[in-house]
Amino acid sequence: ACGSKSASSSSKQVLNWDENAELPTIDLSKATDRVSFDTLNNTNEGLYRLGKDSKIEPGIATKTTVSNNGMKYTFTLRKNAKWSNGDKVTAKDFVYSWQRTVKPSTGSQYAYLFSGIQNADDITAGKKDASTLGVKAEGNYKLVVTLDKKLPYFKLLMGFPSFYPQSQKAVEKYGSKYGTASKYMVYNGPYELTKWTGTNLSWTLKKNNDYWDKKNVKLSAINYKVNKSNTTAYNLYQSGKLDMTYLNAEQAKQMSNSKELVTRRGSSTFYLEYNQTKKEFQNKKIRQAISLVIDRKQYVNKVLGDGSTVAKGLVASGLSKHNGKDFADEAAVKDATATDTAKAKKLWNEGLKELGVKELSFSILSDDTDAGNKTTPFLQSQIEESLPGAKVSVTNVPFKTRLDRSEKGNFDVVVSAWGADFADPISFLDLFTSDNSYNNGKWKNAEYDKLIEASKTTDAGNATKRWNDLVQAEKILMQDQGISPIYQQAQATLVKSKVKGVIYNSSGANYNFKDAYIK
Amino acid sequence: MRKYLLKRVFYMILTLFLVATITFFLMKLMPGTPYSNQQKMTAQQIQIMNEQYGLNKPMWLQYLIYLGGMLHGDFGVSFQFSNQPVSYLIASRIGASAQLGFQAMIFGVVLGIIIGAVAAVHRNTWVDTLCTILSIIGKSVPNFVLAVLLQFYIALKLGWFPIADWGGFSYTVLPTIALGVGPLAETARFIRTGMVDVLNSDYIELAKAKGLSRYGIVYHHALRNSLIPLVTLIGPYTVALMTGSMVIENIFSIPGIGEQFVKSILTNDYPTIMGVTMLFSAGLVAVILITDIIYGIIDPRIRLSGSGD
Amino acid sequence: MGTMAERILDVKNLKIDFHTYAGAVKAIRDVSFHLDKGETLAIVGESGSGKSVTTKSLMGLLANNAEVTGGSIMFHDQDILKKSEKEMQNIRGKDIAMIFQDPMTSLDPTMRIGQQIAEPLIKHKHVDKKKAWSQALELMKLVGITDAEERIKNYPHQFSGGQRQRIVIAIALVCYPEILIADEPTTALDVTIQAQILELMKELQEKIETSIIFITHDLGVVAGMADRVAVMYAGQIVEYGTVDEIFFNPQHPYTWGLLNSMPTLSSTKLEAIPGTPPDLLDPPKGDPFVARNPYAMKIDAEQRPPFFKVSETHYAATWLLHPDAPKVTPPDEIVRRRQTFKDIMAHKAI
Amino acid sequence: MEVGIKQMEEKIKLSPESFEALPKAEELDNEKIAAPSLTFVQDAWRRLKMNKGALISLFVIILMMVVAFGSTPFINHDSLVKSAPQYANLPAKIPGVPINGFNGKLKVSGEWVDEYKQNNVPSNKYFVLGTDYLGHSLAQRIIYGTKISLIVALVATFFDLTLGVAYGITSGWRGGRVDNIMQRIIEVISSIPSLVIVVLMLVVLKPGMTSIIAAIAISSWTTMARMIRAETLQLKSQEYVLAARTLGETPWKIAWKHLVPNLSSIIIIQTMYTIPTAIFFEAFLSFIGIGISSPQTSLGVLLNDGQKNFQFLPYQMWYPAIVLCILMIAFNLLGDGLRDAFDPKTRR
Amino acid sequence: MSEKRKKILEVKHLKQYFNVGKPDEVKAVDDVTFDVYEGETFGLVGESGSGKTTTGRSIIHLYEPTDGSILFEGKDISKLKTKADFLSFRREMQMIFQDPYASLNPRMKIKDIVAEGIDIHHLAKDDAERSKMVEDLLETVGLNRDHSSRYPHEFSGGQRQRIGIARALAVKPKFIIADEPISALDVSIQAQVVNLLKDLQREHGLTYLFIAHDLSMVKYISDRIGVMHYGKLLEVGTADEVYAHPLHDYTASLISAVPVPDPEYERNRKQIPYDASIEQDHPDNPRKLREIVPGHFVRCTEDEVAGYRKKAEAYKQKA
Ligand SMILES: Nc1ncnc2c1ncn2[C@@H]1O[C@H](COP(=O)(O)OP(=O)(O)OP(=O)(O)O)[C@@H](O)[C@H]1O
Ligand SMILES: Nc1ncnc2c1ncn2[C@@H]1O[C@H](COP(=O)(O)OP(=O)(O)OP(=O)(O)O)[C@@H](O)[C@H]1O
Ligand SMILES: [Mg+2]
Ligand SMILES: [Mg+2]
Repeated sequence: ACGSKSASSSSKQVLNWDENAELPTIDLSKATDRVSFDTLNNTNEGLYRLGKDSKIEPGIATKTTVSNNGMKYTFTLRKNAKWSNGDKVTAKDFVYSWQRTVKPSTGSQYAYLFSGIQNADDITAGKKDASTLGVKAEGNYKLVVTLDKKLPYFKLLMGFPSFYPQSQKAVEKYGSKYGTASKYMVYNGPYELTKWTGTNLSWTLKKNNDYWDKKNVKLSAINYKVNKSNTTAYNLYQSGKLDMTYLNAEQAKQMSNSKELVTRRGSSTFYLEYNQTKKEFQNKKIRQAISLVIDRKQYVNKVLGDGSTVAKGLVASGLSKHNGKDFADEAAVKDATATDTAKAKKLWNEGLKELGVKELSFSILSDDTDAGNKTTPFLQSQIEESLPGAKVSVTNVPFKTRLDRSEKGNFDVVVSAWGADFADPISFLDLFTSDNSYNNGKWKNAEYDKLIEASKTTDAGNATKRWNDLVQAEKILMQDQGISPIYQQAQATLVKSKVKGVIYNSSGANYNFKDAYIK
Repeated sequence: MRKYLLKRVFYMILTLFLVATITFFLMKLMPGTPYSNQQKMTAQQIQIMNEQYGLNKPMWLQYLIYLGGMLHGDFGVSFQFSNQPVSYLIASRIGASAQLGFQAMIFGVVLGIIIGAVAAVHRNTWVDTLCTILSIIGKSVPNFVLAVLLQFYIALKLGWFPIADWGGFSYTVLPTIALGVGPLAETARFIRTGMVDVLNSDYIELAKAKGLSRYGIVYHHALRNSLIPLVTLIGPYTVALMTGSMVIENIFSIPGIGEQFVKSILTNDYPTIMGVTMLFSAGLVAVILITDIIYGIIDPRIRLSGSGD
Repeated sequence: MGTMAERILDVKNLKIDFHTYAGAVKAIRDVSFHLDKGETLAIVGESGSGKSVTTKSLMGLLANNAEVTGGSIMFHDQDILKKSEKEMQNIRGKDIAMIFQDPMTSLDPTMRIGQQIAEPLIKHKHVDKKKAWSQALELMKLVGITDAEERIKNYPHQFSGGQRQRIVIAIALVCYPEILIADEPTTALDVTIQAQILELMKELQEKIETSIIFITHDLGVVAGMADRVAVMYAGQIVEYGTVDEIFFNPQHPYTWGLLNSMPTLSSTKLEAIPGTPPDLLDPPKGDPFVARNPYAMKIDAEQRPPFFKVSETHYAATWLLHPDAPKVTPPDEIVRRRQTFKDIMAHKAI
Repeated sequence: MEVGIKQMEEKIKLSPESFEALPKAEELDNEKIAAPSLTFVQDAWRRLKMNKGALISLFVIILMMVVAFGSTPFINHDSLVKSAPQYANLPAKIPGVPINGFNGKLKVSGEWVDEYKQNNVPSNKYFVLGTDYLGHSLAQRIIYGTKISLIVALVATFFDLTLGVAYGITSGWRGGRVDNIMQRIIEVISSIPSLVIVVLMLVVLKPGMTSIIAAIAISSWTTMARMIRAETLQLKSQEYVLAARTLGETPWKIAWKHLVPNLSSIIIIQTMYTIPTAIFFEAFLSFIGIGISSPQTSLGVLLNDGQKNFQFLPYQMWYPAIVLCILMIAFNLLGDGLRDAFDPKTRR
Repeated sequence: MSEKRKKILEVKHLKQYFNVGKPDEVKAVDDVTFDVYEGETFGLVGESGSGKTTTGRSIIHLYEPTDGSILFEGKDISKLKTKADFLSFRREMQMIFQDPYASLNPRMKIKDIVAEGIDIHHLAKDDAERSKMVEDLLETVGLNRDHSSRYPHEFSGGQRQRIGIARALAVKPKFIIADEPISALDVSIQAQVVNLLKDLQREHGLTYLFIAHDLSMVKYISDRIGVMHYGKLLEVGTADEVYAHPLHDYTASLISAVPVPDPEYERNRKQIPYDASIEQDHPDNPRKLREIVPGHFVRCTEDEVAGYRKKAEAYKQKA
């Protein structure tokens, strides 16, 4: 009897998790945000699961064969995978799901990830029918995928929720309600979503007893609670109501010595884009001067302090390795993200002279988020203090407004951020090809374009060559300061030490709770 | 009376129509689209989606469709929650806000009446001064500051109430206090002023001359007469509680409509902004109408003379 | 007076100050009067002379900034000034009741009038609500409200000014008080309504056998209502006597002035009292009327006149009555009135 | 009868000259007014002076205004832009004050730690109210924030005084149909939550000061207009207004000479309530994140920043909160005081 | 005799309704006809709400009459078109108000209140003349020169009423409507104001429309009296005639209600009740003012004239 208390508490495998935004949808064709993808990653399962360090672990697929040219994948599916309504998970569910996502009428904002799978681009552009997509079911348990071009990171993609199967029966049964509440969805992952009404601020992931690998799932439930105020979340954590809390920068700084501090390094890079349709920003010296003047170290340590690190370049550190070398280190360029005020001043003055002006005023656009609100004043102060004749105004607007203005070129300098969808440098480097829609600043470099193109075509089969192409490309971008990377974001969290086995990946869906447990 | 009511309802509808019109067209001026990843979508996709959202139609047609939908309680589909009708979003969130607002109103008004009455009865004494100081402080401390303090000291340090979340009654105590202190201070001041006036009036003098006790006078005569005008404050209180709930819900992680409204603003979720705006406006206009009617019912002077313009 | 009536109220040397920002307003300065059972005492005087303050002190209803600086108010054998608030509550409305000036504001707008009339009964006679209401109904009939059964449930705004004043009277009389104080009960009313109300009060006084202190500044009303009259000026009583004595044999120049400024049926010329009353913040040390008195003497400016006895019931505070004072001829109107007085006295003697 | 009345007639012996008629010259001036003449404003001021709370508030407000606006040459764009991240998040330090909380020490997990030492801040460098996350002096920021809050308040007041008063008078004076239409317009404006107006302003104008001010301008004056209208309706039938009409005065002159002066107490009192409301509203907007943008700051922005770290750096919320509260209390107390001083009901 | 005198004001079938067409329509003045001769005082009496004030205000054109016409010196005032005409009308006719506390703007100095008309009509060349005029006016009404820089609240009711009179006099009107100028005053002060009005009339040849509900005072000041009841004019005649020989029951009732400062008289006074229901109008036998004896009119039907004549006769017999 005396041991009952500790026994019950240790046997109570329930996790209380902090969340800072609502869950907008669990329709994986429509999901666009982190919370949705995180949830889907635990309630559903695709061909693979991504384990620690994005290592591929078995999911629905038990065996994978790749054709010699690397353009055709054949997956053998396990027979014991079931939907939560009792149906079996079959290859048809994958075919249905993928076709649904690429169909333009679905309006999936992540359909672009399918680019490279046969006909995917044409289908999303409305040129071909969804049924022509290069994915076929051969019987119930064999899935054949045909590619247009080699995708070296294809297996990683399979671990991303957009590529998970969907039950056609469920989609059709629920119609427009599909994915809008926990009861309007079927699950095939380690957990089932419950208590989510579609608009509420808390929900629970309950262990899925139909899951094929349920014996390895130790948690009985994960309770999510949305706390939009970090202060509140922290208070809840302090009082033991939460097992994890997101920290804002200040809190992170204060908790820097805590044993419970876990800094999740993300694969998001924040960088400045210059509007190169404007004369002053076509001037490389001006761009360089601005970049050189920013004391990034001070920024990440003193201003942010949440474990974010100075960006080495565009591609996030730790995203991708080749022969044991990190891409970010390989591609690093001297001075790309360094601080050198003297040099900056010199370049600035030269730049101004070339432009034939004495002063330069411009505005910096950013989000009105916490970080955004800290970034702009900092940049403003650094630039105005060190660059004579610089007049900086700052504009912080809601995220979507910022996106809109970025896309329309309605800015001088914008603080943009990009997070990798999958753990490959191309996820970043693709952005700055001349015709990429995310290239808001319209930076153009023919050589860069050529290298990226080569990595996708001629060198796609050769890992080393491809690697070198990409390293080369980033170096060009950095030397020209087409963009100025600032920092690589990290998310500081506090996690109770009793919580074990939580897997966090910086790219794709972040959290994987399959193996989590409480000690 | 019926004619008056009809007239008022007509004006109410007219007001809401104008509000809807103004907000609709101003919303359309706002930049941005419902899509957070538009750049990765193909033109085809966007076109199809715009069709689905009805965004490709000419503005006036969108407006008419919107008005038509509104009559059926259809405010369109949220941009933030995919496929979620705004009406559902509002319906699922309004409960908590309404409960919180109601409790805060009751808390503020009841306590405010007591404090105000005590101050008025003991006017120009230290009791009065104390009540006045309390109510001025209550009016002067922003509710979000108060909320943070309550959460930290009362909930976390003392552990008397839950820190946040929405569940049983105990969860509502701190947010109710934080939200209700404004109306409380306002009520206390209002009642005090009103009651001092009433206590100086002739009929109180007559009541004294009848030999009624101080309690009898306050309870039977002064209180009722100073309470009646309080009804007119319910409208402004409603506004205050609507605005206040936005931050209070945020701080106490309460699934309410105010919190959602802020989020909608920050995410350009126009249908939701429109929907909530209409809801707030309708609520406000309705509250004003109802208070006018209540005023007429509880004040015998207006009861019979009927309308008035 | 031959048969001494029972004396129920005796006010002696009452002095009341009000503390204001500008200093102490000496509103009542040494006022004495008495009231006998069943009689009507009228107090006249112009606005601000202290009529209301005097009566409020009888009820113990003085404002917060008031201070009684001297004197006593004997109600039977108890001093009202020494009573506690609780004790006063038991006297108010039961033994001494009051009617106020403005019928439009002296009823609670949100309470049914039945309840308002019943309140004193419930408080003082401890009767239950039903009984109180039925008594209230009777009183409403008594004060001449038609359809009383229906109207008892009405609210004040549904009544005309005259009706309201009747209701106020009903409230005052509901406990059959010994003393009824009527503070300008008709000033806000029309002449026709005023006549009705005065008639009603006279009737009721006979029925209920109450004593009335009637306050007004209208000498016409006094003439119709009073048995005895006290004339107040600037916080003092300057002359008092029976109604005939005051109207037909006035001694104080202020009383002369008052009577002279009223048009009578026959008057062709009005004599106004010039000027305005003195500031009670700093009352003159002599006769307060000195500045407006056409018969003023040096002594008036220096020393306050004592009361000079005119008859057993008639006293006046004016130096003109001092044996050494020169004889003055009062205004024509007064001379005419004195003539009438002689006739009346002669008549009475017969 | 005898009792209580001084019967002294027999006893008084007076010199004969006492009974001489009072000479005309000595006769007191009948119509003379003894009290010194006080104008309405003087009278109100006298009342206000007696109200200690209001007087102190007035002083506080003036002081705050002087400091806030007087700081302009010292605290401006340039000084606000400068950041010193090396001094970030230092607590208050006033040399020579050894009280915890003012000596550069901060309570970190239950112990007072000298943050200045920890961060190797030069010993001659100190911040009286500490610093924020960018190493800005909090004192400087609070002063600037106060200025912004006051500016917002003044603008709201301005619209109250112009638009609100003019609208209210017109509506009340014209009456009838004009009044009806004007009242409907007010109803519509006040039925749109002010937050929506701000959001719309953020779109039409640039985010920041201008749109906040525009939003407050649009929504703030309606209360004033309503009150002025109600009062005008009453004043309209006052006899002195009728007298002016019978003399042939034009409506404009009547409004200016008779209405406005008699509305002045309402105007002043309402203004005193508009000011805190506007300050509050600005703080609220900044708090939810759609207010003033940097390098400008306001009390709301500071509060919002401060509450995020309330557990660790409580001073970052306390100081702006205290200043805001003092400002609010001062305006409220002054408002109350002015109401008591000006309100005719409490006169006499 | 009266025919020879000049009519300064003719009120013809004046109707003044409020809230026309609404459920709460009030016929405040209903078909009222009377004339005022130059230099006389015409008294208007009646109980509260009988429409006296409304009549006065319609005459001075504060209201737009619902029906009927008002001729001032032969000109119909509702037909005044130009601004100048209107201004000159405003100079000729003035008003004194009932409430001495509400009729003076509390925020203006006495000199500005009195000078308001002077300013509007540009009667003073310069400031000095303006001050002089104001001071003269104040002296005319028995106040001190140095009162001009004070504020209304410093004055007593009687003084304020005199200031109101000074304001009206400033534009040198011919005709003054005095709307219960003494009702709110103390008895002892009433005489001051009444005497002042009388003096002014003598000195300046003014014509008064004197409104009151106290018949004794009206009788004292007026040459002729009109009695109003429920918006209708019931009886018109010379003051002595109406007071001594009231023909209409309502007038008799009104007179009987006035208290008289004479205890002897009061002891014997009986109030005569009046029942308004006999005044019901018949459409085919309308009531209107009819002359019973020369200069004495009563509102009655054709058939009732004889009865009233008899009554008048009876009075004469008694005398
Ligand atoms: N609460 C008070 N504070 C200061 N002075 C007061 C107060 N109450 C009365 N007074 C003063 O006392 C004096 C007498 O007032 P009181 O009300 O008795 O006059 P009154 O004779 O009843 O006059 P009225 O005929 O106007 O009613 C006045 O000068 C008045 O200003
Ligand atoms: N502006 C108005 N709107 C509506 N009704 C009005 C208006 N002015 C006056 N009345 C009504 O017209 C009737 C006559 O009012 P008026 O003021 O002329 O009476 P009065 O004889 O002057 O009464 P009093 O002796 O009380 O001054 C009353 O019933 C009054 O309520
Ligand atoms: Mg009195
Ligand atoms: Mg009138």
